[in-house]
Amino acid sequence: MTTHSDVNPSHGATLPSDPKAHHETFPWKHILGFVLSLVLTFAALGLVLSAALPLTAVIVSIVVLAVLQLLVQLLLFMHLTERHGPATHVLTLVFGFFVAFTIVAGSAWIMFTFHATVA
Amino acid sequence: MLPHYFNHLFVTGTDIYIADVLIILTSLGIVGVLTYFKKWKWLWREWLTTVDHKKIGIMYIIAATAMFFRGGMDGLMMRTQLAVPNNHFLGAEHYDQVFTTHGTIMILFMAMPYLIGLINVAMPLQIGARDVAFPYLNAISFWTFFFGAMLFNLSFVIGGSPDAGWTSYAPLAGPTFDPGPGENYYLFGLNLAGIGTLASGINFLVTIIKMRAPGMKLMDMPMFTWSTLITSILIIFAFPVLTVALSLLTFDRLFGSHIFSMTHGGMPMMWVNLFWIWGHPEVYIVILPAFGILSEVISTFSGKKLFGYSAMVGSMVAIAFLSFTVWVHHFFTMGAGPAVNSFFGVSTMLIAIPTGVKVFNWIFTMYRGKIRFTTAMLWALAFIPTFVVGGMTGVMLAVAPADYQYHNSYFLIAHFHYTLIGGTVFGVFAGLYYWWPKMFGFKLNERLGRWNFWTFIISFNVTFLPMFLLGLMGMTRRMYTYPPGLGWSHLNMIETVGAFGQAIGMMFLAVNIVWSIKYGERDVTGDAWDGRALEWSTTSPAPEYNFAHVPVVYGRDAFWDMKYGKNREKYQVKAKPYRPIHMPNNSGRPFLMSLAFFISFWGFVFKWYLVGGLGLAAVFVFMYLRSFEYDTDHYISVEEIEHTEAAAGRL
Amino acid sequence: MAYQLDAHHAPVDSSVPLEYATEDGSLKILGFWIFLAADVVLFSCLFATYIVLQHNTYGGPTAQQLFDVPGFVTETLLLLTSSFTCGLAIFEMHRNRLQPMIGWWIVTILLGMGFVGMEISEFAKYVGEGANITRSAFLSAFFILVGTHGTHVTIGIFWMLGLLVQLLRYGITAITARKAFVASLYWHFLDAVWIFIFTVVYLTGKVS
Amino acid sequence: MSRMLSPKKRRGLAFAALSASVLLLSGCGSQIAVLHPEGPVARQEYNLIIWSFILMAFVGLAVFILFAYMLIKYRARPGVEKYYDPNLEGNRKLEVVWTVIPLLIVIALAIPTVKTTYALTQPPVQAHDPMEIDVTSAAWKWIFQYPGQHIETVNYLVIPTGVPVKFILTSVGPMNTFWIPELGGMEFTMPGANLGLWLEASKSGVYLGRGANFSGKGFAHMQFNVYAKPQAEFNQWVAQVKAQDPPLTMAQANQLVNHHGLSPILTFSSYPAGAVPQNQNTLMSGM
Ligand code: HEA
Ligand code: HEA
Ligand code: CUA
Ligand SMILES: [Cu+2]
Repeated sequence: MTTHSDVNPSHGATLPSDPKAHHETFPWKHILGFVLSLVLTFAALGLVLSAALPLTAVIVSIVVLAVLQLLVQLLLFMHLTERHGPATHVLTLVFGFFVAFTIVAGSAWIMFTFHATVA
Repeated sequence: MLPHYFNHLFVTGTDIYIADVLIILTSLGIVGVLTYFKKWKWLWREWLTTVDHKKIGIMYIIAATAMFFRGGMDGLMMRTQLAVPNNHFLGAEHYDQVFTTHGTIMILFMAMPYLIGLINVAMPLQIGARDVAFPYLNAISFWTFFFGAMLFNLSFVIGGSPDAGWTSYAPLAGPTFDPGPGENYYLFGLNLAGIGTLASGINFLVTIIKMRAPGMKLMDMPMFTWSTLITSILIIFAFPVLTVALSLLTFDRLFGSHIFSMTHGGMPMMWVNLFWIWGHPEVYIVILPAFGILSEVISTFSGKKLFGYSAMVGSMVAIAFLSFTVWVHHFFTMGAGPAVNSFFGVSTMLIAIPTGVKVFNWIFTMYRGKIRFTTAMLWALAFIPTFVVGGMTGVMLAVAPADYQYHNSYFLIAHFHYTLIGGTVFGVFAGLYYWWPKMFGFKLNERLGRWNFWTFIISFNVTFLPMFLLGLMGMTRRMYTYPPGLGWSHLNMIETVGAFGQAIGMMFLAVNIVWSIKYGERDVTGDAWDGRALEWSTTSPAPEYNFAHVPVVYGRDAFWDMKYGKNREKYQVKAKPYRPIHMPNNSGRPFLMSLAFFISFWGFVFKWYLVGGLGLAAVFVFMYLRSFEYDTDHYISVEEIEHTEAAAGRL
Repeated sequence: MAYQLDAHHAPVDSSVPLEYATEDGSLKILGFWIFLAADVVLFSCLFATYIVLQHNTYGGPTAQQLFDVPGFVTETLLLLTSSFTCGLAIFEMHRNRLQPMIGWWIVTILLGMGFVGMEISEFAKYVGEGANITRSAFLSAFFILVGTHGTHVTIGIFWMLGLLVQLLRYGITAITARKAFVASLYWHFLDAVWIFIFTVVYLTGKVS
Repeated sequence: MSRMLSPKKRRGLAFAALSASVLLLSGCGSQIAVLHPEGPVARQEYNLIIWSFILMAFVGLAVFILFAYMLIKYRARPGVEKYYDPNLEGNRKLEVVWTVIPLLIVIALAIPTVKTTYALTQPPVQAHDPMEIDVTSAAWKWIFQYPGQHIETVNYLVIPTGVPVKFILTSVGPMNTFWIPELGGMEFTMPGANLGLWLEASKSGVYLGRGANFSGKGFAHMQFNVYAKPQAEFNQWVAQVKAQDPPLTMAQANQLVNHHGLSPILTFSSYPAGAVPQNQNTLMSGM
């Protein structure tokens, strides 16, 4: 079920800025990504095991580290910024994160206020 | 477990027996007719295996119409029961099942598929595409919806219907209070249909982003296509929430987990929370496409451009954002504290603003127009005052402290029938009359259409207007009966009369369809209403490939522009030679795969894990087979195109 | 722009990476990104549920008592590494080198299997200690959240196995490249979800 | 096309007739409980309802008038050509007008909404000693315990007038809501939670209360009377209960909680500890 139009180059297909970007011979980006993710993982683990910071500080920092790792995956492994057309996928993903955040933060707010008032 | 279920496998009761008999007779009738006319092969080749968006759209519409009648029958049964105090027409248990199936069917198996059907029919044509982005997936969407609906409806005769309301609040819907299979039907039926809906959302979004005719910028798209785009985004982000909520409750019921239970630390309120995180966007999912239809119809029959195009787009974007930040207004009375209630109350009120922008722009689209009162237009016009009543009472509900007095009362019931019928259903009917010639090549009769319209709209108000008052008098929803002497009786009787009036109104539609099939005015031009968007530029019904040449677009209202606009000359291009058109192959797999889903989920409903497991395995086998299939499409030859175009009088 | 017809009649654009070369390919990749965005929301609901219920242990074992640091750290490392090797497979695909691509692909599958195996034994251990899904709301939420991720990974493994067969049979074509690319997106995404499970479930469980 | 006008008019008439008849049929207005507040809480809510209704009526009227105007003036009829402008695209000023005015209306509604939302979490009048009543919804009955008086009633309620009453709401079955429209809005009863609801009756009288959230088969019958009496009469009633009615035994208490069915009106001069089981579903772990 490939294409349903006549061959029609005018929409969508903006070219990637540098089509050669994919013809590198050594996977620098991937190695960088891997190293970063290891560093971030162990940093979070270290924070937790060392118990050096107060509880809230630990939780906030490890969540920040997790978000950084998410960015590593998205940018270095998943080629998020690679565009072969309009950046719809980025917008969709951003809206997805907005909704996800609303759900998690909203539910926590609602349910914890509820606990505090009634339990 | 098994023996218990077996005892209750077939639901008993006179009305159920009648229903059983009717169902069996209808099925036999269909089988008989198909066999007699040797139509089995035709049915399979032309419909069950089709991946053509127009046919899929039509199948959605047929199924949704059937569901409207089913849901409407539920409505009539409820109204009959409530006509007089202390009535014994339906018992409590039966009544509870009826409002549950009524609400669920109307929203998930009537409103949504109607709109998705119309989207399928019109949207690809409006953007000048040959099909949706993923036609095969489109077929899967339809068949999962269809079998989901069938599974849900099966509960009526085998096992018993769910009876905890369409909102299915735990713990009432949990295993302790509701051990029977009815609630499982609800969970599995909705989950199956939900898969298809999510897929539709993705499909439409990609279609609109990637497959617009050359030259058509986003801000050139017809407003119905815009509303589809925004709706798709809402679907994509709301439906996973429903999936999770349903699955969690399924786990509680089948595997003894304690997410929503009253013991072991579960939190019933979490169900309410998740349900409405989906539920509120859901009401916009069923209203935004109706808004889109309205924009098309009003602008066509006013003979004018849509007023405030960019404001119309902007307001939908705003609605989409806000719709994810208001869900608590469905449970202001659950004690989440004044800060939470204030925040969600105010955010809810804010939605009035973008919605108002739309309302005023529709009204001003008629300003300095030439209004033709066709049936489609009548439905669209009736939408405005009716929906405004629904919307304003919505804003009254958003006033949290006032909602303490309205919540779960008939005031609420009135609110949402004004939005759901006055908005969604009127919108659907406007769209149905409007696109009918595009779907079938002939118009519905206008005279019968007016009868349909006027009986329905008057009866509608007779039914639902008194409900506001009843709510203020303290009548709550989901009461199977009420005592005399409360001042409720007259109003209830009036409402019941209204409900039967609506049924008569709908009979006119049925009559109209049958009459018009035989005698309806044929549409030979393809442009039945002097339309504005590209769907009117091809024949009625459109050929399999939609457009022999994909049109090149120079701005908004492309077809109007082509006919009368300033770009008229640009559109007058010399006839190019045809080229072979690349189209997807039909496939029986979406049907079979969804059937496997159906069997599997039916097994789970009764906790027959073997059936459930085998069915799921079959689903995976179908997916694997698809992955290994490489021959998925074909070309339509130039000769065939020439032949079709000549038959349509275009050569 | 250079279009040509390939063996499967699809117009091929040779100036973009192979997976985007057919119009169909780029449609499907976009569709899959959107699916992933929907999956983000799906997981967010499970996370929300877990966060709300995490302390409702009803006298049963708490997160602190249950989780075992070396265990979940190993699981994390397996998945992180598999995400890396999956990236390498796609890297080789872009260089049009089938053999190395398949090599990394297989490594990825094996690491994934290792992860699933460890998770199964982790679950089995908890259940053996009486900490099963019916014990408390906390455990229900835990098993469902982590189990949903595990199911995703398992499906990913079967998917990648299917693609392995197709790669062996057809080599790197516009179609297999697109399929492999989509599967890799899925795989990286699951790694990202796991990071949040690691953080919100395991690490947080250890501190509070 | 002019034929179309008359059904339009007819519809307008039908509307008017309908609304009028609805009002008439409702008979004595006092049956519209929500619009007859009999206590300070209901009154605050009533004020908001009226205020929101006025604002909505204003908007509604504006919309209906504009709508009717367009329909009549621009219907296809001879002479409409002279106005006809198919290329009209929009008007920025108008867009601003119909964004800003609704925004102002929303603000006018939001401010009292927020104020009242906070106000209702406090006792309606501070002057009196508040009293507490513990409300439990069971399948399908209402259990009322008066901890101050140590008496229990089932399916009816007696309260003193002029005294703010704090209802502590819970459930031993499915959720429900506790609603006495003339005294004020409803609040949920949920297993495992204790929600507070302040209500107060200003006048003596009998008010109708009911459960408003569907809770299963017997739900429709979960209706109860609320007798509001002056403090002295209330005290007298308590004394009478203490003197005349039997104490609630544990067996009876369990029967009330566990048996799924309706119950007649009952009165008990005392109740044992745990008559309504403390919910074991401690939401948070003790850890
Ligand atoms: C199509 C469906 C649909 C639509 C569009 C809406 C639209 C709205 N709804 Fe409704 N609603 C439902 C379907 C819908 N609703 C359903 C099904 C339920 C009940 C579910 C159940 O419990 O079973 C419900 C319940 C419901 C509640 C919960 C009440 C309760 O349970 O106690 C609330 C509370 O805030 C609410 C509010 C609103 C608001 C503010 C809007 C707004 O979007 C309306 C906006 C529109 C306008 C306001 C009119 C036009 C605007 C103007 C002319 C501009 C000027 C206006 C102002 C300045 C006010 N709705
Ligand atoms: C789009 C959604 C939709 C639509 C269109 C309707 C349409 C109708 N609804 Fe609605 N309703 C809901 C959504 C909808 N409803 C929801 C979500 C609930 C809440 C459920 C819950 O509490 O869980 C609800 C609840 C609800 C109640 C409250 C029940 C209760 O709480 O106790 C009532 C009561 O009167 C009612 C009545 C009606 C009626 C009379 C119609 C009519 O408009 C129907 C008109 C249609 C027909 C009449 C059918 C067509 C014609 C025929 C069948 C003719 C006969 C045919 C032959 C003889 C062949 N509905
Ligand atoms: Cu391209 Cu890695
Ligand atoms: Cu809502």
